[in-house]
Parts: sequence; C-alpha cells; structure tokens
Amino acid sequence: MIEVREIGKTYGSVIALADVSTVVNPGEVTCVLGDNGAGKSTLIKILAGVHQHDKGQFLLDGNEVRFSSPREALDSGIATVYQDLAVVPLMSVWRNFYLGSEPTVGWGPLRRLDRRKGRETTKTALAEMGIDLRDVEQPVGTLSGGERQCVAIARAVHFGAKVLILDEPTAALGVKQAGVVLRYVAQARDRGLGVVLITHNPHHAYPVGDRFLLLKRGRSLGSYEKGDITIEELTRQMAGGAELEALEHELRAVQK
Amino acid sequence: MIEVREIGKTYGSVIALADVSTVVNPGEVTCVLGDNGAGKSTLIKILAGVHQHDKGQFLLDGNEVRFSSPREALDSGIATVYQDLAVVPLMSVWRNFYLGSEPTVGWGPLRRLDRRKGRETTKTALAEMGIDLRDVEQPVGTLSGGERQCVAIARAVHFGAKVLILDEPTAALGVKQAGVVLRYVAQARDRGLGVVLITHNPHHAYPVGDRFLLLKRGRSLGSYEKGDITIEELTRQMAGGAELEALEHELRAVQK
Amino acid sequence: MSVAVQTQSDERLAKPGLWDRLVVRPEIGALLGALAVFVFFSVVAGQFLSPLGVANWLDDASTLGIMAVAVAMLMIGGEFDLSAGVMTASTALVTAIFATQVGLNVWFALLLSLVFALGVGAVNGWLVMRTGLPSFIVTLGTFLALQGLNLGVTRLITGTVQVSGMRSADGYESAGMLFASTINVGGTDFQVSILWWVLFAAVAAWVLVRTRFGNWTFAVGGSALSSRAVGVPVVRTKITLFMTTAFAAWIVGSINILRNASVQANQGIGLEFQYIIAAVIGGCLLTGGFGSAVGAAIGALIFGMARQGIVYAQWNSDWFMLFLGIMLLAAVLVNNTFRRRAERVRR
Amino acid sequence: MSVAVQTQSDERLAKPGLWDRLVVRPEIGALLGALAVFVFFSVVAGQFLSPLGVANWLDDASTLGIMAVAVAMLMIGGEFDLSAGVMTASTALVTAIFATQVGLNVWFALLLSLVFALGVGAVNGWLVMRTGLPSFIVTLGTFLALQGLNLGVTRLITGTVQVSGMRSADGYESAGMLFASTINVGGTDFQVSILWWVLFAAVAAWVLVRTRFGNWTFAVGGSALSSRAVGVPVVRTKITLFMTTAFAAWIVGSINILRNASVQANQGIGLEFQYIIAAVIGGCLLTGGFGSAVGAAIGALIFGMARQGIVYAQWNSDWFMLFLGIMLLAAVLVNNTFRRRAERVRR
Amino acid sequence: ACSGPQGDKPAAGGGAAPTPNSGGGSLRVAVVTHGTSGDAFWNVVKNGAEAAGKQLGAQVDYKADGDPGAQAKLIDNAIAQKVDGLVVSMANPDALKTSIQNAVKAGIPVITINSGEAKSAEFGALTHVGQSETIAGEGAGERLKDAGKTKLLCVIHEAGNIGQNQRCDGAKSAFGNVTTLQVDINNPTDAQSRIKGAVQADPSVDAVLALNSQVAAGAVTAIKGAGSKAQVATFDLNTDVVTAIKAGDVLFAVDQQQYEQGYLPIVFLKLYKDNANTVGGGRPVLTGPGFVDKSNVDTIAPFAEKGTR
Ligand SMILES: Nc1ncnc2c1ncn2[C@@H]1O[C@H](COP(=O)(O)OP(=O)(O)OP(=O)(O)O)[C@@H](O)[C@H]1O
Ligand SMILES: Nc1ncnc2c1ncn2[C@@H]1O[C@H](COP(=O)(O)OP(=O)(O)OP(=O)(O)O)[C@@H](O)[C@H]1O
Ligand SMILES: [Mg+2]
Ligand SMILES: [Mg+2]
Repeated sequence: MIEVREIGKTYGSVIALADVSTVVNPGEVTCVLGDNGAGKSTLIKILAGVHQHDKGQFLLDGNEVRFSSPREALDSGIATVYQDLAVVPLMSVWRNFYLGSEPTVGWGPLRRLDRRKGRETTKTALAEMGIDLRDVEQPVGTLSGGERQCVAIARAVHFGAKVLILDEPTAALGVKQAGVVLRYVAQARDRGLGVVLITHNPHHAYPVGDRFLLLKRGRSLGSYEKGDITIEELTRQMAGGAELEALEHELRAVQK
Repeated sequence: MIEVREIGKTYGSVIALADVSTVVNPGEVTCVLGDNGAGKSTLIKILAGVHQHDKGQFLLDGNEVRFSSPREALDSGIATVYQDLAVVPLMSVWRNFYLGSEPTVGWGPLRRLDRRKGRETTKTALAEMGIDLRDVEQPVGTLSGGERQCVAIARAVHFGAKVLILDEPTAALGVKQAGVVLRYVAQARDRGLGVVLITHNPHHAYPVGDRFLLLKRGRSLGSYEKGDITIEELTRQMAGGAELEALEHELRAVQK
Repeated sequence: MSVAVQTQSDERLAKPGLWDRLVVRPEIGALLGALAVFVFFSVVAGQFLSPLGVANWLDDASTLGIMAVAVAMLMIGGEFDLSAGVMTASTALVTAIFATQVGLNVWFALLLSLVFALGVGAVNGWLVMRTGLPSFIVTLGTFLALQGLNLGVTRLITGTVQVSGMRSADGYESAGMLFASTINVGGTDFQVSILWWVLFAAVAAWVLVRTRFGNWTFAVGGSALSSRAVGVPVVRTKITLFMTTAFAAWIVGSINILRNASVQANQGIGLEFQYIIAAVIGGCLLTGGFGSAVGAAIGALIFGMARQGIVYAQWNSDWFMLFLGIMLLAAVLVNNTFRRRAERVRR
Repeated sequence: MSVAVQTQSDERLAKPGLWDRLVVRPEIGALLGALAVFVFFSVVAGQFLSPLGVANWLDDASTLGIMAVAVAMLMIGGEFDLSAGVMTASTALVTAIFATQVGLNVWFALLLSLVFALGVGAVNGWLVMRTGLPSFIVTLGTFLALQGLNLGVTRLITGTVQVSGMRSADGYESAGMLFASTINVGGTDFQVSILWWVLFAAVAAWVLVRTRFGNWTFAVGGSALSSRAVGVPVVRTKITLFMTTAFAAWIVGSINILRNASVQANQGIGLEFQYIIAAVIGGCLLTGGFGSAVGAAIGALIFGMARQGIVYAQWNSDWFMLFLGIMLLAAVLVNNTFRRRAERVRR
Repeated sequence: ACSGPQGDKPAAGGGAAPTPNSGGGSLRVAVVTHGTSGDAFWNVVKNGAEAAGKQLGAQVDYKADGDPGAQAKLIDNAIAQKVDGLVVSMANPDALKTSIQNAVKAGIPVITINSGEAKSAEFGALTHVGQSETIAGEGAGERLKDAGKTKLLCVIHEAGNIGQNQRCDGAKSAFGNVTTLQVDINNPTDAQSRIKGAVQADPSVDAVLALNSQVAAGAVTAIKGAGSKAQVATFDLNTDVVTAIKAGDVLFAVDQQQYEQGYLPIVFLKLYKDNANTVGGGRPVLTGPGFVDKSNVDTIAPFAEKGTR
C-alpha cells in the first residue's frame, strides 16, 4: 500500500535519513527498529506528512505522493501516533481526542460540535484500553505520561482508516497497557490496515511484526521478513551486533 | 539513608499518593513499579524537592526534612532524572549538562565559566554511555528523544553524590543504551549510592533491583525484597494480577 | 454548559464540591473582579448607579469590549495584534474619506472600509504565518505603518489632521441607525454599541466553545505543532482570527465615525494594550490556548467601570493612571487566585 | 569565541562550511541589517556620514541601546518589562526633585534615585515570581502606576508637568562629567553616553556568555521548570534581571536629566516598545531563552540610524511612522532569514 | 542669480551672533517643535511654515518630538545637516539650551516660536514669534468669566503635555475655580464618557474648556447627554466646532493664529538671509490669541476647513 524507495531527508547540514526503502502492506505490521537517533521518527514523519522527503520516492497505492501537510496524510487514511504525542495540554481529553476530525451536528452557520458524542466515544475508546479517566473534560496536561500516550494511541486507532503509524507507543506504558496496545496493533492488522510500529523493545516488536526494517545512523541495515530472523538475532541486530555480547556479559556479572 | 513514612500528596482535589512507605539504603537499588498514573513520578518528585508532601514523614539520614526546592535536594546529594527530562531545549548540550552546577575559574567579579572543562567532561561522559554527539555545542532541542534522555542520565550520574533517582530512564532508549543505563545503575549502587529506579519493564527492574515497591492508584501494594519475589510474580503484580493472564492468552493467540 | 458525565465516585478524588466546579470556568475571576469594582464604586461614587451613569460606563465598556472579545479570540489562538488600536482609526478614516472627500454614499464607504480592514487583517495573518516571525513584531510593523498612513493620507487629502463633515454625507442617517443610535430604556438613552458588544461576545463565546472553528482556535493557540500534526488547518485558522480582529476594528471604527461624525488621524494609538489587558483580566493566557470570550467582555466591563468610576468619584485626575495601574494589578490578582485552582495543569 | 571542539568528520553531516558556522551567531542578522541601513542612508542622505552626523545617530542609539541591552537580558530570561520606558523618566524625576526641590547635592540625589530604581525593579520581579502572573501584565501595572506617579507627584510638588533648574544644583558639574559630558574626537563632540552604551553592552555580553549567572539567565528563559528542577535559583535570577533593567533605566534617566537639566512628567512613555523591538531585531526570542546582548546593541544602532537617517534624507515627517514600520519589518525579515538557518532547533 | 556680497557683521540688534552667510540661493529651514503634526494645533503651524516655504521658494522640513531630549537630538541633526535657518518651539528651554546654543555657534540663525519667549534672546535666537500657551489660556479664562461662568472644567487630552497644562494653568489664573480632567484623545468614546461623568458628578460645573476641536465636539454631545447646562469653549476649529458655534453650543473658540507661528519665521529667515533684516529689533512678535464666536465664525470657517486657522 505504501512504498518508499531510497528515501532521504536532511535537516540543514544533518543527514537524518539516506537511501531507505521499505514497504507497508495491508494486513501486515512493519516494524522499524534501530538505535537512538537512527532516523526512525524522521521516516515516519515523512509518511505522516509532517516533513517532506528530499530524495527518493514515496508511493501510496502505486502513485507517487508528497504530502504537504499531515491533513493530507490523514485524508488518505494515514493516522499517526507521534513520539512527542501531539496533544494540546490545555485542552480537554475529549477535545484532543477529536481534534482535527470533530463530529458536528446541525447545518450551515449553526453547525456545531457534537459534544455528547465526542465525550462518550472518547470515554469508551479509552476505557477499552484499560484507562479509566476520572473525567474526559480534564485537560490532557493533567494526565500522567502514560495516560497521555493512551489518549494519542486511542485517537489514532479510532481514525486510522488504511495505515496506522505508531512511534514508540509503548515507551511510557505500564506492562498491562503495553499489552493492550500490542493487542490493538494486532487487531488493526487483522482488520486489514497496514501498520508501522517503532519500538526499542524486541519483545514487543517480534510477536506482532511481519517485517523488520533496521536503521542505523540514518541508513538501512536491511529489511527482514519474520520468517528470516529469530528474536535473538533481532535483539542482537538492534543492539548493534557484537557490542551487545560484552554488555550482556557484564550485566550478567552485575546480577551477582 | 532515605526513608519515607506514610507519605501523601494531593494535587487540588486529586489524591495522587497516599500512605506510601519505603526506604532507600546506600548500595541498594529500590525499584518503584506500577501502572500508569500510579503516582510513581509524584513520589520521586517529593524526594527530589520539586513538590512537597502533604502528609507523612520524609527522613534523610534519620532527620526529618522537607525540601523547598530541588536545589536543596541536590545539595544533600540527591540527583534526579525526571520523566520529562528537565533539559532546556535552546541551550547547548554541555551547558545543559552542567546547568546548576557550573564549573568556574577565576575569582571575584572575574569568576567565569570553565568552558573548556565543561565541554570536555560532557563529551567524555556521553561517550561513555555510547552516545557520540556531533557537537556538544549543539542545542539539546536538536537531539533525538533518546539522545536527550542520555544527556539527562549522564548528568545525574555525574552529580549524584548519595542518592540517584531515575524516573523511567530507559523508556526512550535503544536496547544498547538501555543496557548501558542499567550498567550505570549497577555501578552507582556498587559505589555505595542509594538508587531509586522507576520502570515499566520488569526485565529491566529485576536484574538490578534489591527492593520493589509496587504502587497502584496512589497506594502501596506492598514492598518486596528481591529474595521474596520471582520475576514472573513481579510481572504479574505490575500488570495488576489476574487481568494479565487473559491478556497474555490473547496475545499468544495473536502471535498465530 | 451542562456536563453530561456522571460523577462516578473515584477514591482518588478528594471532594468534588460545587465551588470547585464553578471555579474552573476561566471567567469566574473576572466576574468576581467586576462585582468588586461595581460594589466599590457604587458605594464610593454617588452618580455611578444612576441610570445615566450606568449608560455611561456601559457605553465606555462597549467599544472596548467588542475589540477585547476579538483580541481574546486571537490570543487564545496564540497570536497578538498590536495594530488593532490604530485599525479602529484607519477604518473610520477610510469610511470618512470616501464619504466626505470622494462623496460616496456612507453605506458604500462602509463597505469599502470593511474590505480594507479584512485586507489588512489577512496581510497581518499571512505575514505572521509565512515568515514565522512572532506576531508581536509583525503587527508592531503594521501598527507603525498604519499610524504613518493614517496621518500621511489624511494630511495629504484634507490638509488637516482630521476628517469631518460626515453628517452631510448621503446615507449618514440610515447607517447611523445601525451603528450610532441610542435606545431609550426607562427614560435613559443607551448607546446601540452596547448591543453590538453583547451580541459580539455571545457569538464569539458560542463559536469558541461550540464549534469546530472554536476548537481549532484553542488548539492552534495551545500547540500549533501538535495541531498541525493531527490535521488542523493552522494557517487558515490563524489568518481567520486576524481577520476577525480586523472586522471588530471595523465595527468599532464605524461606531466611532458615525457617532462623532469626525475622526482624528492619531486616534486609537495605545488602545491595543487596553484590549489585551481586558482579555487577560478576562482570563486569557498570554501564551495562548486558554481563555474565554465572555471573560474578555467582562474584563472590558471592569475597565469601563473603573475608568468612569474614578471620574464619578471625583478623584484628582492627575493620579488617574496610578489608580488604573493599582486597579489592574488588584483585579488580575483576584482573578489569578481563582484561576490557579481552576487550571489544574501540571506546572 | 574560540570553539575548541575538533571537527571530527561524521558521515551524518553534509558540509560544515564557514558560512554556516558564522551564520549560527544570533547577532549576524542584526549586523547585516545594520550594514544595509548604514549603506542605504549613506547613499541617500548627504550629511549622514559627516562626523557630526555620525555623532548624532550614535547619540540617539546610545540611550536606546543601554536599555535595549538590559531588556534583552531580561527577555532572554523569559520576562518582559513594560515599565522600563517610564522608569527612565521616574529616575530622572526623583533625581531632579531631590536636587532642585529638596536641595540635595546631585550625587546624593542620584544615589537616592538609584535606590528607588532598584526598589522598583525588585518589586517588579518579586510580584512576577510571587504571583506567577505573566510579567507582561505585572509590569503593565507598574507602568501605569509609575506613569500616574510621575504626573501626580510632579504636579503636586512643582505645580507644572516638568522639573527644571538642575544646572544650579550642587554637584551638577561633577555629576555631569560622568553622565553628560562630550568627548572631542577629531573636532567633533561625541556624547559620553556612547561610551556607556558600549561598556554596558560589553559587560552584558561577557556576563551572558561567560558567567554562571549568564548561563542561568538562558536557562530560566528557556525553561524555568527544568531549570528549577536541576537546581538553578530561578527566583533570584529573575529578580536580579528585573533589577538590572531598572539599573539601566537609572543610567539612562541620569544621562537625560544631567544633559537636559530638566525632565517632563510624560517622558519615556512608549519607549519600552522600542527597547523590545531593538532586542528582537538583535536576535532575541520573545519567548525567552535565546538572544544576545551585542545583538540588542546593534538593534538599537539600526533604530538610531533609521530614525535620524529619515531626518537626514529629509523625508516628509508625516510618513515617518510608515517608513519606520516598513524598515522594522524589513530588518526583522532579513534577520530572520539568517536566524532560521542558525537556530537548528526542532520546531 | 543675485549673489550679494558677504555681509560679515550686520547691524542687527538683539545681540544676534550669526551672520547671514549668503544672499539668494535656496533657503533650507528646519522647523523643530514639540508637537507632532498629528496634533491639530501643530498641524496648522506646519501648514503655515510649508505655505511660506512654497511662496518664498524655501525648503522647509518640519520635525517634531514631544520628548525634550529627542527634540534636542532633532536640533543636533539639523545642525549636522547645515541648514540655513532653524525654527524651534521651546516648551522646555532648559533641555534645548545646549543644542540651540550649538546651532547659534555654528552660525545658524534661530527663531523660537510658540513658547520659551523668556529664554529666546538669552540663547541667542534672532527673535521669538508667538505667544505662550499660558496667555492664550488666560484669555479664554477671562472671556468665560465675563460670560458669567463660575466653575470651569478644563479637559486635558494628553496627560503630561506641557502646552495643555499651561493653557489650563492660564485659564485658572484668570478664572479662578478650575478643575482639570484628563481624558484620552485616542479614544473618543472614553473622552466623551469621562466628560459626561465629570459634569454629572459635579453639577456646579457650568463651563467646559476643551483644548482640541474634537474633544469640544465630544464635550457638546456629552453635556447634552448628561442634561447639564454647562457651555463649552475650545481651542482650535474644525467643521463640527464651526457648526456648533453657529448653533450656540460652543461659546467661542480660541484661535492662537498659530498659522503665523509657522509662516512668519520663514519670512523672517528669508529676509535675514537675503537682506540681513531683523524684525522688531529682536523683540518678540506676538501672534495673539484671537477669538472665534458667532460674530466672526462665518469669515473664519472656510480657513479652518483648509487647515490654516
Ligand atoms: N529538526 C531537526 N533538526 C536537526 N536535526 C534533527 C531534527 N530532527 C532530528 N534531527 C536529527 O536527526 C537524527 C534522527 O532523528 P530521529 O528523531 O529520526 O531519531 P530516532 O530514530 O527517532 O531516535 P529515537 O529512538 O531516540 O527517537 C538525530 O540525530 C537528530 O539529532
Ligand atoms: N500537577 C498535577 N495536577 C493534577 N494532577 C496531577 C498532577 N500531576 C500528576 N497528577 C495526577 O496524579 C496521578 C499520579 O501521577 P504520576 O505522574 O505520579 O503517575 P506515574 O505513576 O508517574 O505515571 P506514569 O507511569 O504514566 O508516568 C495521575 O493520575 C495524574 O493525573
Ligand atoms: Mg524517535
Ligand atoms: Mg511518571
């Protein structure tokens, strides 16, 4: 559904991404893995329309596209959870949930927000993720880090029509919530959506991923199908190969 | 070294923490575990002097204290890595590193920053964590999430004299970097520091922790010594007990 | 606003309390401030409560209030407009010049000045969005430029620094009915501008809280980047807000020119701050993303009452600014004490 | 600044380039703007480059520049001071009243007004930190209050709106040497205020970049919460910054009163914006945490050159504000184009 | 092409040091005042100076700043430009002393206008044209007293403006029972409301003195609205005030004939430069407050409309 070919992006003099190719198919989860600063967020920001690529091609359903704003990406059915979350702290939870896709009732100049629907859908969507909020009218800024993350995820899941992109969705989450998110990812996949998942936790990536794109310092280290790689190998690759062995050894020593 | 007794904290009408007791000993790692919104960050913010407790007692070396600012906590040798990192995005990496504890040379009105020392120490400290920055003069705001996290951790490790508090230090980190941080925690412990570690990853907590404080909805679920609990039991407790089983079952099904 | 969420009793909530829920509204501080000022001057100044007196301070608050509401919306959207004050003079000048010097019908002159106002608003917005410069600076530029234009053009065309003679222009009476008539209530004449003010505040409040555009306004002010990321048309929203402010300036300019029948080239300078003050007293955050239109309208009321109250109390007008400064600080402090509790935001 | 970091060649960096490294300095935009304005008026206006002309616009820039530098430091620290303009008049009035009405020695009067200035600065800072209100509002309050006090006290004591007669006060001559003398360079008299300006900018630049206090200034402006969390004394730093601004206002007030020997009660109103403009042209962010003292000094220079240059070019003064507005926008745009590249910050 | 001989020491009185440096040629005069041309009063001065310049073929630059320090800088600027003549209003003589003396030292003939009569000769100016605002205020106060008024409200529309304060002070010294009211000229609604409030709060006020024609128009409306019987007098004219005088709503308008304060100095400087003439032997030339009331309003109205009265 989405295909990127030798895509590249520079910020000023910083080359954040170079020659990266991958594909996102419907009903599959593409995991993007890599070190800190490897360019993962940059890649998904291009897919989400936040940034534009400088080089390479970005194909959506076979046609070359270049989103000039996230609105366009959303209109094409691509919903995203950003690493920095993209919530407006001072706005209430339900308004954040619906931001940019507000439900309305009425006609012409009397068209107004459907606030009842907004509140109720939000409450339900969050409750399904195991987050029970005291009040969906409370500002998002008063939520804990994990609660905020859940709001952003619930929103993307709710509005993602064709592709769902998640940038480190489980980073701030508790064990239970992380489990819920992974279940969501699996459900979205089963509904036929293409999913892009970024994570640093191989234990999260491996169970749900179908394809693993490994990035390092802005370049692709290779793309693996699930069948081609074991979780151990994946972990090793994510940690930069040989270096890890020394570390593991050390950590094991540390465990007394 | 640090002991809190039945400590409590409310934000307006929100009771974030109630009746929590624990102890941090030199040369030991106390892990605080719990759901999102359980009050973990609130607890450590009290220890770090960012907030003040409303109830209970906070003892440092046996004396009851109440820090009115993080400065006082720092002066007592308590260094903290906050979940929201506490970096100044527009300032350069090395200035952030030394912020609040700037090295100076010269006397009287000519006392000035020792910039060379600042830059070099920063570079070394970060390099030791496996982060090689292009330039320590670049603003922290241009770093990736993980790189920023490493700056905050390196800073706390460098300045932590007696107690080191880490609020989800590994959340945004890659596998390798997370390993490095855990090694740091172990090293700090071996140097005789008391460490408080918050994490959602039982695989990170178990290897280094000596004591596990479990919080749920602002209350303590109990405090366990390492000997008293297995990693499986810990994971189960962190995820809220029985509920997890259903989830695990489901996730396993999802893995096809 | 009827909050339809059932209050489940959650053990993590101390006590809900009606008071706490009331106090959450951004306007509450302003409302209490207004009450305090009202009671104070009612006691201190004899004529303050007379029908004429009330009509007087309501009138003073009205033109300020119309602008304050528009400026509040813009501030909620995260931007400033320092050109708002001179704009009220510019629109009046454009109307007056077309009506008296060119000889157009007043209605047509009003239309032209409306087009002019919306144009300036759009330029302001476009410049801010295009260049990425803070609106404080950009509108400071337009503020200076408009100030120069007002004087230069007026002197060029009339040789003096004011345009007068509106009363003899075609259509003055009918246009005056709309913008500058008075309404007799119980023997006292109330200016129609008071109606405009109430109407404008009501529409703005409805738009802000109940419509999609209002939602976007809060969003772009709260975090433009995040809003953009979730698909809010940030540029369009902000430009519309600048144009709304210009539109309000057109209303106020029209009220002024039709009521006074003449306009001076250096009018309006410095008023932009009064608008901002009124909006802030009304609970708007300077940093954007939080505030209320009703609050701004009440802020203007406080301002109007204080300003006229000082006159009614016959205090020495040399110290006028001192009183105003202290009054402002006091009102904002009262206000803040309440808002602190309202805004349960992580700091 | 010699950057001691060796440029390791990193494959993730495209091309370092001397140009890119130069362009990173916040002052560079202002410097180029100043150059542009300088060249423009040198060509357009005949006497602009004559020694007398240079002395004239340097003088105009100097008092503005002293304040701009202080205001820039405050802005870097994340706060505004709208009372800075009237403060220059207040300090002058205090000095003048003590010297001429009470009959104190000028030096002693200066000392008293310094104490007064530092007091007002401390109150500003304390109010801002204590109440958590935005400094924009708090200092607007002190701005209005001081404005009222200036007028009220002056009229109360002298019966008019100005205090004069400094020339006959004790110690006028010696104090005048320090603040209001001229220095003859090649036959042209240059005001000593130019030296004060250069000195003030140099000290401020050194403090900002090289000292711990400067580091704290950037930090509290960039993120007060984070700074506090890592142990920066936020309250102390900000209050000191407010007092620095008041101190600068005292210097400028002293220069004015000793040079003009009289002071008018409404002096200084509106100047606060010129200070802010100069600081912004000089590369300061309105949101705090970024900027430069040297840049602000150059911003003041641009302002001084443009203001006097327009006079030298003999343009019609009716359009003065229009020119100024356009000039400001142009300068800020040039500036911004460069800064965009400099500030490689995530947006 | 009449380049006359260089007259090195003219027999001019008034102790004027500067010498007319060249006869003929174009004359460049800088007019530096404390009132911006946005002010209705000073607008007329500017028009006068420019009209004289046009008629005499002289180049006139009008510059103004209400801040004495900034006004001094504008004078310094004119000196650096080496203008042929300087016209200065001295609302604050102390502050302008150095700059004016520098101009005189640089050989630029200086004429002071409007205010600062007392210091004019001392600073070395050729002559002074105009009349202080105090005298104009006194004139207005006297006429109001003659009209049988007992309590006067003097409306200052720009707080701290020295000229306006002098007018009110003048009125006070001639009239007696005067209170001042500060309003904001930039906000007509507020100005009107405040006047309304003031006459309502103190019903004994039976006369209002406005210092600007627009304030006067607002005052008329305000007084009607408040149901007070006070009458309005004002400085300066505009069409509304003319209509109001005809209708009897405004008692009279003080006309300082400030057009002459702009016009005459240019003529004097021209004469001085071409012919080394001075007028009145350095004694001040009084432009005198005139009064416009029902009797002469018809004659003056058309000039007011042109911006020359
Ligand atoms: N706006 C920007 N300006 C300059 N450099 C940037 C910008 N955004 C990112 N970078 C740089 O580009 C590189 C890639 O950043 P990116 O955020 O894509 O990394 P990431 O793989 O998401 O890392 P993490 O796992 O830590 O989130 C980093 O080195 C970062 O410093
Ligand atoms: N400043 C605040 N104002 C009001 N409520 C707050 C504030 N800070 C935290 N809370 C509330 O207190 C509770 C505990 O928050 P805290 O940040 O301590 O949770 P946490 O355990 O750190 O969660 P996470 O794992 O998601 O970081 C949450 O429900 C949160 O909504
Ligand atoms: Mg990332
Ligand atoms: Mg937390």
